[in-house]
Amino acid sequence: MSEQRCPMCSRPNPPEAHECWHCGARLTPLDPGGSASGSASQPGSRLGGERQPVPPEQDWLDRIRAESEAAGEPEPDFTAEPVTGELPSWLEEMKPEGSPPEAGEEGGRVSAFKAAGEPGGMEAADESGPPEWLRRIRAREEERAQDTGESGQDWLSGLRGSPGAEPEPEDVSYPPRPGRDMAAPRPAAPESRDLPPERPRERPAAASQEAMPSWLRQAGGQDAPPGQDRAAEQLPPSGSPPTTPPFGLPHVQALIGEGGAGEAPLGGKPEGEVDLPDWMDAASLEGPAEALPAASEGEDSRLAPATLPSWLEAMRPVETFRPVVQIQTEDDQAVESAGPLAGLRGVLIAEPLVAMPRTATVGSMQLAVSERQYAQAELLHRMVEDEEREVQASRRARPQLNFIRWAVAGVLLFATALPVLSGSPRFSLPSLEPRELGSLFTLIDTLPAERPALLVFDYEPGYSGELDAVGEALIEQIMVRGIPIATMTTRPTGSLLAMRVIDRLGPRHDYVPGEEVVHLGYLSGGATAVQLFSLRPREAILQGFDLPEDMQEAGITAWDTPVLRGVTALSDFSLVTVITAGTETARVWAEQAKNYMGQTPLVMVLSAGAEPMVRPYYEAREPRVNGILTGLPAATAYERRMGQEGLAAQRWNAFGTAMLASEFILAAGIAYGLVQWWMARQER
Amino acid sequence: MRVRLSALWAAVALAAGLFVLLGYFVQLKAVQDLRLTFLHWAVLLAGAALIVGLVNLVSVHWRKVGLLEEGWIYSAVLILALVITLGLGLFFGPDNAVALFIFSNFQLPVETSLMALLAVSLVVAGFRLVSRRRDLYTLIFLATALFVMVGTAPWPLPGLGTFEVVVRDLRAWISQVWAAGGARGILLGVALGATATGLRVLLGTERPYGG
Amino acid sequence: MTTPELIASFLGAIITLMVLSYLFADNPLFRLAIHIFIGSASGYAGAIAWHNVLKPGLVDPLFAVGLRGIAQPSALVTVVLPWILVLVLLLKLSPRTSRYGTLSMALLVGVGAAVVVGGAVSGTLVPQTLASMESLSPASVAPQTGETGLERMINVSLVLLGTITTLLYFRFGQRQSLTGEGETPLAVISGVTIPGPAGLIRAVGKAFIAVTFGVMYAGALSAALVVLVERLQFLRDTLSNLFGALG
Amino acid sequence: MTGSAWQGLAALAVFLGLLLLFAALGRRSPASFRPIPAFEALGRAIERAVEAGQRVHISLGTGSTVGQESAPAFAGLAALSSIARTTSMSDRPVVATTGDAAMAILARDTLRSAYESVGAAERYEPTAGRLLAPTPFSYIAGLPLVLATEEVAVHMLTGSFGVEAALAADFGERENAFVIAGTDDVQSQALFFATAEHPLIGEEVFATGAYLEVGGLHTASLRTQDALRWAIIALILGGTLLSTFGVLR
Repeated sequence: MSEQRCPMCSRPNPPEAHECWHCGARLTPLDPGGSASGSASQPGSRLGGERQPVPPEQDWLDRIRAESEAAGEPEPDFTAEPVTGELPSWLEEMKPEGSPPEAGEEGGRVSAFKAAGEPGGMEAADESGPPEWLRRIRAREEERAQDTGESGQDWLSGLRGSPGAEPEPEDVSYPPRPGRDMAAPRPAAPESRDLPPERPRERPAAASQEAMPSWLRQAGGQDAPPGQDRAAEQLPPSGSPPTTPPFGLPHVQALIGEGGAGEAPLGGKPEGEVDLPDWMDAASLEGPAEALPAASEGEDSRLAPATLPSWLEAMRPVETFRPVVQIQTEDDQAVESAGPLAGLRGVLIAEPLVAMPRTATVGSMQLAVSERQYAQAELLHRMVEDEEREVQASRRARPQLNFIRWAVAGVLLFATALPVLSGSPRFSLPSLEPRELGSLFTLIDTLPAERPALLVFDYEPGYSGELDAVGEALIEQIMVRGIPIATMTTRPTGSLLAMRVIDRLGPRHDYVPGEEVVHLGYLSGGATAVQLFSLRPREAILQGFDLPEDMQEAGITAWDTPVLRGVTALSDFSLVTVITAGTETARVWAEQAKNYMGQTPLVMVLSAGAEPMVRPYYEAREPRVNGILTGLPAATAYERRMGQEGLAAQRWNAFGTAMLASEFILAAGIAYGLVQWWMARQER
Repeated sequence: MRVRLSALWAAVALAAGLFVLLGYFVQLKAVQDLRLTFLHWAVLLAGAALIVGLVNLVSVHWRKVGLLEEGWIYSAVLILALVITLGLGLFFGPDNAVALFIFSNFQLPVETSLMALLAVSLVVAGFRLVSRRRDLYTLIFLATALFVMVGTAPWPLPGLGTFEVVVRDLRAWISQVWAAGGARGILLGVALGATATGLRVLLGTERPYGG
Repeated sequence: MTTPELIASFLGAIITLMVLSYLFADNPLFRLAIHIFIGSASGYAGAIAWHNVLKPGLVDPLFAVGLRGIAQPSALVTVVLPWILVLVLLLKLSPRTSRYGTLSMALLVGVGAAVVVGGAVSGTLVPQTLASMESLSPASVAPQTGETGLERMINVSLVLLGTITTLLYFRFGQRQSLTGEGETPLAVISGVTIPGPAGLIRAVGKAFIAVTFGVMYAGALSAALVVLVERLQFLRDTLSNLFGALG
Repeated sequence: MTGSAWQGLAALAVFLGLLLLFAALGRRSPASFRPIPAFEALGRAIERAVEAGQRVHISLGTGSTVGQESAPAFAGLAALSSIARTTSMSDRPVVATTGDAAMAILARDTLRSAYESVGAAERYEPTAGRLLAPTPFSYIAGLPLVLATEEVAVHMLTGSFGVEAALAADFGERENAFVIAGTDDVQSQALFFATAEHPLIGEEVFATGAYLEVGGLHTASLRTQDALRWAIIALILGGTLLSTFGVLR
């Protein structure tokens, strides 16, 4: 190891550094006990020099791991893993990539933690008081608590607030910041503080089981056959451990795929990587990870058994993955030879490494350190997150929500219906009109009356309640000027909407279908078709819609009517008006069709929410939209200019009360949320 | 054999896509003609796909009716409405009076009523938002929304002329300048994502058509 | 109001109430209305597809060239190939023959993807990038609104800032310098993390997004409220017409 | 060719070049991406749904396949493929619905090849990819029925929607489903931001494939997008300067 990376900022540091040069974060964990004592002190010698002796300040788990690897690995190729030791090594071992030896190891260790209740488990240790390693953990915890003066939870909140955490004032209901942006974790010990000591001991184990689907759980859990010694040389590998194929989740064929794990149907991955989506893969880590805290929780309660609870066993999805936990008689169980449990019988072991086919480590070696760090940090994150997941699972029924819905609906309906039914309250029409309204009015007023205007009804019928009201005054102005009108649409029901509007307004201004107004109809093909239409209008739409019967009988198409006779291109229209609620539609017309319009102005009649997307086209130095009419207030102003009271004015009062009610409800919601937050804070 | 076929389909997609794509930038007549042809075919195929879709839709509901599954009566109503509208539309054209009647008195009321439901849903969502997602951005979101609404809605208290003017100007400033900046950034980002997605499909690394 | 009109609007009112009943809970009336709606919308879409797409694009050309004309080379593009493609697509009707219809779908997807790419590049990436290059000079004048001077400068700067920070907010990579994610916070003051410059840019970007969304939410809400008003007015009008006719 | 055509072609060429470059580089130096909480939550929600024997529902929106609005649906299809493979053992396989008929066919094809690729061809049901209704509002109206009758626990919206999309998300909330929603339209995104439990903002919807580890060019796509992001910013800043000093225009 030539350098170590800072867990906070990920920058390289000299190997001997204790604090990061760049951000000052602590690089090595605090170890109050100084050098570790006892059993796990000679890994280097046992390796025959293949691996450098573990420095005394390294983690105690690191030593255990070194030892176990030394024992289990016939040809330990530690140099092939340049990243080893850059992180707290217990996390190193929980590598998510599904590298089988490590997975096995991890499974073994976790089972050891979980399985105190089993015959030959950790009962002996329990009876004789806390084991040495547990005491060390506590000591370290206390040391840390004194150091920081914070509760155990705070190391996590520290992490959350660390790199890249956005300044969120409160993080209660958001999912916690994902682990990838967390700094690498501190030593294992503080985690135990996450769980209050009086918590039932079974909980973490059960939680970990619950937290993932059983097929995933299975994959993590099956690597823990009891009765196998950690040291591979002491027992032949032919015992109980299931043979594990060279990828992480061995039995889940469906996940890995028919053609083997490496063959991704939709693309390749680096060699040696399991082609299981990482998000599923990472999840498989949770079980072991969550089980860890149970180990250090305290001595007076029983550890959860390694077997699955029956209710969980009965659960889906498949029974074929049921773990085969074979418990050997005590005599058959080998004696632990190393580590803190040395001398005990039947200690649950790490997977005998020799039994595990190893994948070539080249691929994973080439993975940058970061990949691991993030995965490991994520592991930690998930351990914590599990607490919340249980809460989520029980959160399904939300009767309160229905009450909120009814209350809001009631208030809103009442507020809207009040002026509709009683005629009061009344609001004065807006005295101010939008800046762009005057120029739009002038634009329509100065259009050449001999060329037709094209009205594009590009909205769904659902919006007709709004857009009919907004667009009405403008269409009336066009009709007042006597400009012939052609309509079209790119939506199947648009023609019917056009028909409705024209049928309502046309007779007021003596517009005769076929003479002054004609419907081109539906243009299929969406945005693409708009381009085609812009390029060659006559070829894009062949027929008309709702032509007068005599014209249909005479075989006259819409293009042959007096309205459109002179039109061969978009620029032949005097005006193109797009009435739409969709920002995309508006953009298509502004960006694609405008190029073919020449001097013909393009006007947008918009639903209120679409304005910010279209306005840049209007305000650009070379405007692609020449007029905008949006929202009910602007429509009322337009009607006033026209000297009439139209749909917009009729809806103004009810719109006013509905808006006020909504504002009130939103403000109440903000206040309610903040009060909740404040109260939660106070409670904490 | 399947491998070859799937490569063939990918090649078809790529070839058709290439001409259509080039047509956006190259104004050569041959390219433009090919582009128009492919687009025309695609529109035809989309129309034919709708027929396939409708047949599937009917068959799904037909099966429900046949098996008297829960809610079969609704399925029967759906099929009936579909057949009537389709039949009328096919024989008398989409602009016949009955089609307009059905549209005006069934489709339009349902759609506008759904929009009315949307209004309630949006207000409920706004009410719950702070309790549900308590961060600075949610507060900014809601504060902006509230301010814009105040600036849009009728002014309840008369006689605050200057204040009203300030509020409405500020509203216009926020929605026309601040929002325009954010919207443009989002648009550019979406365009980047869409381009990448389209290119993946074109290159055949993603083949939603199977094969 | 004539009697048929009255009946029609009464039907509309009934179906409106059926849909609005969903406000209280999902119920059979709502489901009935929805099924009628889906049925009629689907039927109408099918009729439109026939009259506006398939008939003029497929059937009419075939009749125009006649069966003999099919053999001509010019009919290959206008008649033969479209027919083949559509017939191949119709194989998708049955699950058994479905996999043989891939040719048409591949073509459709190819064209769709090309439209996506072409539209995004030529419709958004290039024009929006160009449109962002506004002059910051106070002397420039906005063509439509006429704003100039400091006002113009501030507005252009704000749009520029919003565009760039928003764009940066979406950055996916996280290990390089200016992302905010892998960055050390500037300080942590009483529990509040002050992000470094990259984190700050992301925060500003997200704030711009929140403002944009807020404006659009308000717009959509006010649009929906107008529609709600329209529905209630429709109900009122129908009722009063009905009572008028009865009384 | 016009100036803008050249600009477009150049942008396209750069995009394609970078995409292929990153695809080649990707094997040697894998990228790591910022976490998106919504995707992390999605993974867990899917696990839970599988465990509870409930369904994952993917809505591919109402955009036409032959149009720009098909982009998010294509991203949704990639997600569909991935999720179908990972949940192929579930009692209730994933269901995809859409408001575009051609997209429904694509959903079926995607599901079939996904199941075949994991050796679970028998899990494929033709009705798992379906057209609910052919217009935006009728599609939205059909959603509550699917959500209620199919026991949907995860409601994922990745497609093109109009404003009515907010209803689609809200229907999911009413059914107490896990709702994750992303789309291309900015206004609909704003509404998702308010109504969906886990909104995907901006281009995050297009990153679905990369975050669900679909493989292929997805990762390279994100790196390309990042590279071009910088290029665009540089261009905008440069252009603004030139414009300010009167060099441009």
